[in-house]
Amino acid sequence: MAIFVDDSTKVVVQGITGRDGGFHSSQMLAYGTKIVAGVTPGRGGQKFEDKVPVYNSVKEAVQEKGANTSVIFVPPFGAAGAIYEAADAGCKLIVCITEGVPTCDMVKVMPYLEERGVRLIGPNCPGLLAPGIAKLGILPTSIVKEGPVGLVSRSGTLTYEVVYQLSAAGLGQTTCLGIGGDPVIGTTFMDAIKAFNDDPLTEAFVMIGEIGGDAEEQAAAWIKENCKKPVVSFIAGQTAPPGKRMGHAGAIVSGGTGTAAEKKIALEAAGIPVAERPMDIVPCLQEIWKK
Amino acid sequence: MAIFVDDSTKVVVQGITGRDGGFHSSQMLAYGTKIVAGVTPGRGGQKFEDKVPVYNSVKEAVQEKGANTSVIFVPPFGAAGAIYEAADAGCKLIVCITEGVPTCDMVKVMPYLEERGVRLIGPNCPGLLAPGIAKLGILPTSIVKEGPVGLVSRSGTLTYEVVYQLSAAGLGQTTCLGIGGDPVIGTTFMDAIKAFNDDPLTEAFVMIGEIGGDAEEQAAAWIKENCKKPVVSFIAGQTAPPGKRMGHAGAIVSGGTGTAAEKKIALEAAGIPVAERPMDIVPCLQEIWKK
Amino acid sequence: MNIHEYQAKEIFTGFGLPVPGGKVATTTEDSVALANEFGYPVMVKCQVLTGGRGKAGGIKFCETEADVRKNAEAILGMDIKGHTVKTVLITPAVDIESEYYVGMLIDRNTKRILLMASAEGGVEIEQVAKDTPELIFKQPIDPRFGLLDHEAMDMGMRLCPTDIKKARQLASAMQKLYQAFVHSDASLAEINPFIFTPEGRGHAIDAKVNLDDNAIFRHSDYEPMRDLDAEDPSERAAREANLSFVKLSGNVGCLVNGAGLAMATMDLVKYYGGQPANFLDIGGSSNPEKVVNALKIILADEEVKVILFNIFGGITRCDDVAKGIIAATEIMDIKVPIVVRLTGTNEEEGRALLSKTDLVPATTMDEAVKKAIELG
Amino acid sequence: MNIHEYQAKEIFTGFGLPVPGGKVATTTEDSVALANEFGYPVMVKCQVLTGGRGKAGGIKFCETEADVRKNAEAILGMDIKGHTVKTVLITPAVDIESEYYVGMLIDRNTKRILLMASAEGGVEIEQVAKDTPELIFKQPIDPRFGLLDHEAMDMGMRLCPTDIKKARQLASAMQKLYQAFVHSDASLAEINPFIFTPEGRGHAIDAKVNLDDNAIFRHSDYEPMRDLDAEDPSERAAREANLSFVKLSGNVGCLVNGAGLAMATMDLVKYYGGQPANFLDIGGSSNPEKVVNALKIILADEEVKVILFNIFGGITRCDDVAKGIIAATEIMDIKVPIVVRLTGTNEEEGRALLSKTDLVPATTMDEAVKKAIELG
Repeated sequence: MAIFVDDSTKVVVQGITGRDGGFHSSQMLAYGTKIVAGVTPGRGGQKFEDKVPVYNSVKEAVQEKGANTSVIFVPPFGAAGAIYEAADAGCKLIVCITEGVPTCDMVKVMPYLEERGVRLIGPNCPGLLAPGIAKLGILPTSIVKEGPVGLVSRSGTLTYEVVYQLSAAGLGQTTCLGIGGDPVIGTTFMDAIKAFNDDPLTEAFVMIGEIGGDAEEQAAAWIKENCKKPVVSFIAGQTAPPGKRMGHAGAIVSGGTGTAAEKKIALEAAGIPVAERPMDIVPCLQEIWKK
Repeated sequence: MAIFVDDSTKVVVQGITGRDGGFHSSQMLAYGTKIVAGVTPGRGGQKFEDKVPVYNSVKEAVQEKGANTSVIFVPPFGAAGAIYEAADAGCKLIVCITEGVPTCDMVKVMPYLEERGVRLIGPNCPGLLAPGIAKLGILPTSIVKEGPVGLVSRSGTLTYEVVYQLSAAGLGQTTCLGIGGDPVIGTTFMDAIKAFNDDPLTEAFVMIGEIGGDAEEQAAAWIKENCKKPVVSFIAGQTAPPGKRMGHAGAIVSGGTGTAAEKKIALEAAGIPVAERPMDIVPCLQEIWKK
Repeated sequence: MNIHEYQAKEIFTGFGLPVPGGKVATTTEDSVALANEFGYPVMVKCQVLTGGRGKAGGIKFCETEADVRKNAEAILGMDIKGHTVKTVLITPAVDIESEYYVGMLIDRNTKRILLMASAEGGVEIEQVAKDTPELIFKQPIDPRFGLLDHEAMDMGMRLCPTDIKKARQLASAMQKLYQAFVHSDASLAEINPFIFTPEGRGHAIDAKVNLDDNAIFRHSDYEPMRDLDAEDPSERAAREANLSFVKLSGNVGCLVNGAGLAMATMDLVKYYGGQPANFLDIGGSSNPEKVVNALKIILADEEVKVILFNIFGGITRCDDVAKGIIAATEIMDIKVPIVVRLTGTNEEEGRALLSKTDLVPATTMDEAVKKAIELG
Repeated sequence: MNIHEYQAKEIFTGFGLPVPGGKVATTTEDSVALANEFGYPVMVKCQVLTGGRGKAGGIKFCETEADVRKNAEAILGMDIKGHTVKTVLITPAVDIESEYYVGMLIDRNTKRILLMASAEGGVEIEQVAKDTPELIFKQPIDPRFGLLDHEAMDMGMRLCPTDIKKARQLASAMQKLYQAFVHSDASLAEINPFIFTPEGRGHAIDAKVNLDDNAIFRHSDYEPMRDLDAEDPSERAAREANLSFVKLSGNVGCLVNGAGLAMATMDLVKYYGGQPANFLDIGGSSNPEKVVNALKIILADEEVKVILFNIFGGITRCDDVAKGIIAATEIMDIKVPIVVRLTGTNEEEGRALLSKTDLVPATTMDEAVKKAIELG
C-alpha cells in the first residue's frame, strides 16, 4: 500500500505529445503505471507509442477510458488551465510537474479543487513514486525499492539523492513524494505526513525540507503531538544568503523567518533528528528506528 | 407557521438610518417583528427609535444581539456588498429590498450564498410578511390577515392588491412573499412553491406571475407532478408590447418567449386556473378549493 | 441600454477581440472618404438600434467609390422599423469562409452568464433556437472562476471539430467576450457572425451589446454612448426623471407604482375596452417630485384624455403620492379628469389630503379603471 | 522581479490608488527643474532596490531649490547597501497627520493573498510583526470573490475606529491594492506608509511591489521595468539564459539540477571547509545548451578554481547533461578542473559519454564535493 495511489489509479497524461511529457510517459509506462490515455488538444485520435489513445480533452479521456488521475506536463501558461480541466473532468488526483506556474494562478485554482475534493500534488514537483504500484511524475525508477519507509520532500533532485541512499542501505519505500517548493502548492508537508502516519505499511518516514515558509515547523508541531512513527529530517539551504531566491519561488529567507537554523531548532524541539548531511539521513533513521 | 420565518427570526436592518430603511423599520417594529439591531457604518453606538442598537457592521449585530436574518435597504451600489456582509456574518435569511442592483453583481453573489446555505429573497422585492409572525420588508401590514393561503409573486404592489382582496374575502394568509422581478433573484417561484407545498398550515396558494422568463412554466410543470394543494394564478402583462422593458428588468417579452399567453397555456395545461383580472383571483380560488 | 454596432465593437476592441477596423460617418462625403482611406471592398452598415438591418437594405457590400457613394446616400436617412439612419459604419470587407454565432446573456435559471455558440452563424439565432436547438451549444459560466480555458476550448472544438487553430481562435474570442461582458456590465453581448477568412483568420464582423441599465451608474464613460435620437422624447424625459415608462397609443394615461401593478392596470384598461396610453411605474421611492415629472410626461401626449392613478402603497407612501398630485395640479394646468385610487401605507392620510380637491376618487382597481375609461 | 518605488507607484496609479504626483530624474539639474515644476516642499527619494533607504540618507525633505540641489547631488551616486543611486524620485511633500501600513503577500498557509494592515505605519513592519504582532490585522482574500466591501471596511475601521471617512479611504485603497496585486501578478505589494493629511486626505506616499517572476511572460509591458543596472552581470546573464543563479564569494563553481540539491551541495561544500562560488540550478529541462550557458556564467568569475557538477537525473537526463558538458568543453577553453557526478535517468549513457574525456568522475555527492574542494 502507498499514500494517494493504489491499484485503481488510472492515469491520463496532459501534454503527452510534448518532449518532456512523452519521455516521462514512456518511463511511467515502462514502470507499469496504468496510463490509459493522453491529452493534447488537436491530437485526438492519435496513439502514443502505438498503444495509449490521445484525446482532445480530459473529459473524453475520463469518459472513454475511466481515467481518475492526471499527470500534467504542459507549459506554465497552460498549467492552471490543465488543472481546472482535469478537476472538472472528474480526476481526483492531479500531479502537476510543470515548473514556473504563476502563483496567482495557483491561488485561484485552489478553491476549485477544494470544492471538488481533488488532491493536487505540485506544481513544480517531481511527483510521486510508489514502488511496485505506480509512478506519477518524473522520479527515476532505478533508484527506488519497495519497503516500509515514506519520504516527502519540497525538493526534486534532493529527493532522488535521499531515495538513492535509502535504497542502497536496503531501506525500501512505501511512497516517495516530492511536493514542490512553490509558494502555493496542493498537497503540503502536513498532508503528506498525516497520510504517512495513517498508512499501515509506512513504518517510518523522512522529511526533506528547505529554507522559506514554515511548513517544517508546522509539521514538527503536529508530529510531536500526533505521530508515533520514527521520523528524521534534513533541511537544505543552511548557507543560503538572505533575501535571495534560491531557484524555487519558495526558497527565500526573508526577515529572519524561514531559515534553516530556525527549522532545525523547531524540528529538534519536536524530537525529530535533523541530519547534517544528506548521507547522514540513513544512519539517523537506522538509529532511532531501532529504539 | 409560515415559510422561511418563525419565532426565532431575529432581524438586523442594514441601512436602518436611511429614509426608507428607517420608515420601514418603524413599520416592521410596529408589527412586532423582532428587529434586534440596525447597521450603518459610522453610526455604531447610536440607537434607532431609542431602542434598537445601531452597529457599524453586521458581524457586530450578530455577535452582540444574535441576529440571524437581515433586511437590506442600502443603495444599489452597496446592495451586493451588504448581501455578502450579511451572509459572511452568519445570517441565514437575507431580504434585499433595494431596487436597481446591477445584474452582474447578483450573478457573482449567488454562489457565495449557496456555499453558506443562505436564503436570499430579492433583490428589488417587497419581501415577506407572515401574518402574526413577522414582517421582513415593505408589505403593508394593514391589508394582511392570518389564515391558510400562501401567496408568491414576482411583483410588488400587485401582490398587495391580491392580498388585499384575499383578506377582504376572509381568506387569511400564512405567508405573503414578493420575490422580485429582476433577472437574477435569490428565492425563485419554484423555491416558494415547494416551501408552500411542504408547509402544513398552507392549505392553498396563489401565484402572481408576469411576462418574461419561464419561471411560471417551470412552476406549472412542478405543481402538476408534485402538488396536491389548490393553486390559482394570475399573469400581468398581457398587453405589454414585445421588446420593451416593463419596469422590472425581467419583464420584457423577447422573441416569442415569456409572453402572458404562453404562460397561461402552460399553467392551464397543468390544471392551474389563471384569473383574467386581479379581482377574479379570489373567486377562482374559492371555486377550486371547494372541490 | 442598447448601443450601436460600432459602439459595441469599440468595447470589443478594448478587450482584445479581433474586430476589423472601421469608422462612422454621418454624410455621404465622409463615407466615401473613409472608404478611400480603408481601400476596397468595404461594407456600409446603417447604425440603428433594431434588428433585421440587412433585410431592410441597410447593409451593403461596396467594391468601388461609386458603390459607396450610391449606397451611403441611400442608407443615410433611410427608415428602418421606425428608426431613421443618421450614421453609417464604414468597415473593410473581409472574405468569409465560415460563420459562427457566439453570444452571452444572463440566464435566469442557472443565475449565471450563459455562453451560447453555434456553427449556424450569420442568421437569426432565435430561428435556430426554435427550429434546431441542438445546433446551439451552451455553457453556463461560474462567476467565481470565469470562462475557463477548457470550457472555452470545448466550445471551440464543438464548433470546429476538425480545425484546432480555428477552435483556439473561437475559444479565445469567447474568453475575451466574457471579459467584455462582465467589465461592461452587459445584459447581452453577441458576435454574429464570427467569421473565418479563407486564410483562417477570425474576425468579429457584427457586434451587439445591451448594457444593464442598473449598472450604468458605474460606467460614466458609457453614458455618452446613449443614442438620444433613438429614444421617444417622452421616454427620454422619463428616463431622465428616473421613471420607468413605455409609450403606447391609447388615451388613458396610467400612473402606477410597481411594474406588475402597472401591467395589470394596462391589462384591465384593455379588458374593459379602453386603450392605455402608456406603461408608467413611478417606482418604489416616495419622492413627490416624481409624480410631478410623471404627470408632465404623460400630459405631453395630446391623445391622453384622462389620468388614472393606481397606487398601492408599500415602500411608496400614499400621503407622498397625494402631496405629489396636489403639487402637480398647483403647478400645472391640467385639463383632463384625474381618477385616483390610493390604497396601502398611509392611505387615510393620502385620501384626506385629496378630499379637498376635485379629483375623482375610487376605492378599487376595477372601479378606478372603469371610471377612467368612462371619463376618457 | 523587484521594481522601484516610482514604478510601483505607476502601477498603483493605474489602479486608482491615491499617489501624489512625481517624476524621476537622473541629474541634479533635472531634479531641480522637477521640484520647481511641482512647487515646494518636495521629497527627493533615491530609487534603489533595497530597504532602509531613509536611514541611509537616501530620502530628503526639501523646502527650497537650494535644498533640492544639495540633496539631489548628494543622493545621486550614493552607495546604499551596494546599490549605486542612479535615479531619484521627486515628489510633492504632503503634510502627515497619521500613518498606516497596508500590504499584501502570498500566504503559503491559507494559499491565498493575505491583506495585512496596521496603524503602526511608516516603520519597519517586520519589527512590528516581531514585537507587537497584535497590532497587525490580517485578512486572507478569497480569490473567487476578491476583497469584499465589508472585509475591506472591517480592516479600515480597525485602523481608524473613530473616523468613518478615513476608514472608507483605507478600505477603498485596500480594494484597489488588491486589484493591482492580482492584475500585475505581484508576489508582494506594500504601501508604507498610507498617510492622511491634516485635512483628512489619504495618500500612498511609499510603494513597494515585487512581481512574480513566473508570471512575467504575460506582462511584456513590465519587462522594461527591470533595472538591469541593479543586477549582478552574471545574474543577469543567468536570467537571460533562463537559469536560476545566485552569486556567492567562494571558489567552487557549482552546477546542480534542482534547487534543493543545489542548496544541499552548497551546504556540503561549506561543511567540508570549502566555499561555494554560487547557487546554480540548471532547471528541470534537459536542454544541452543550458549547460554551456551555465559554464560560461560560472567561469566568467575568476575566483572559480574548480567546477562541480552534481546531477541527479529525473526530468533532466544525464546523457543530455553529458552532451552539454562535452559541447561546452569543445567550445570553451576550460582551465579549471571539472568534477562530475551524474546519477539517475540515463546515467549509464551519460557516464559512457564522459568516460572519453578528462573530467574527474565521482560516484557520490560526498565524494564529488570532497574532490572539488581538494582540486579547488
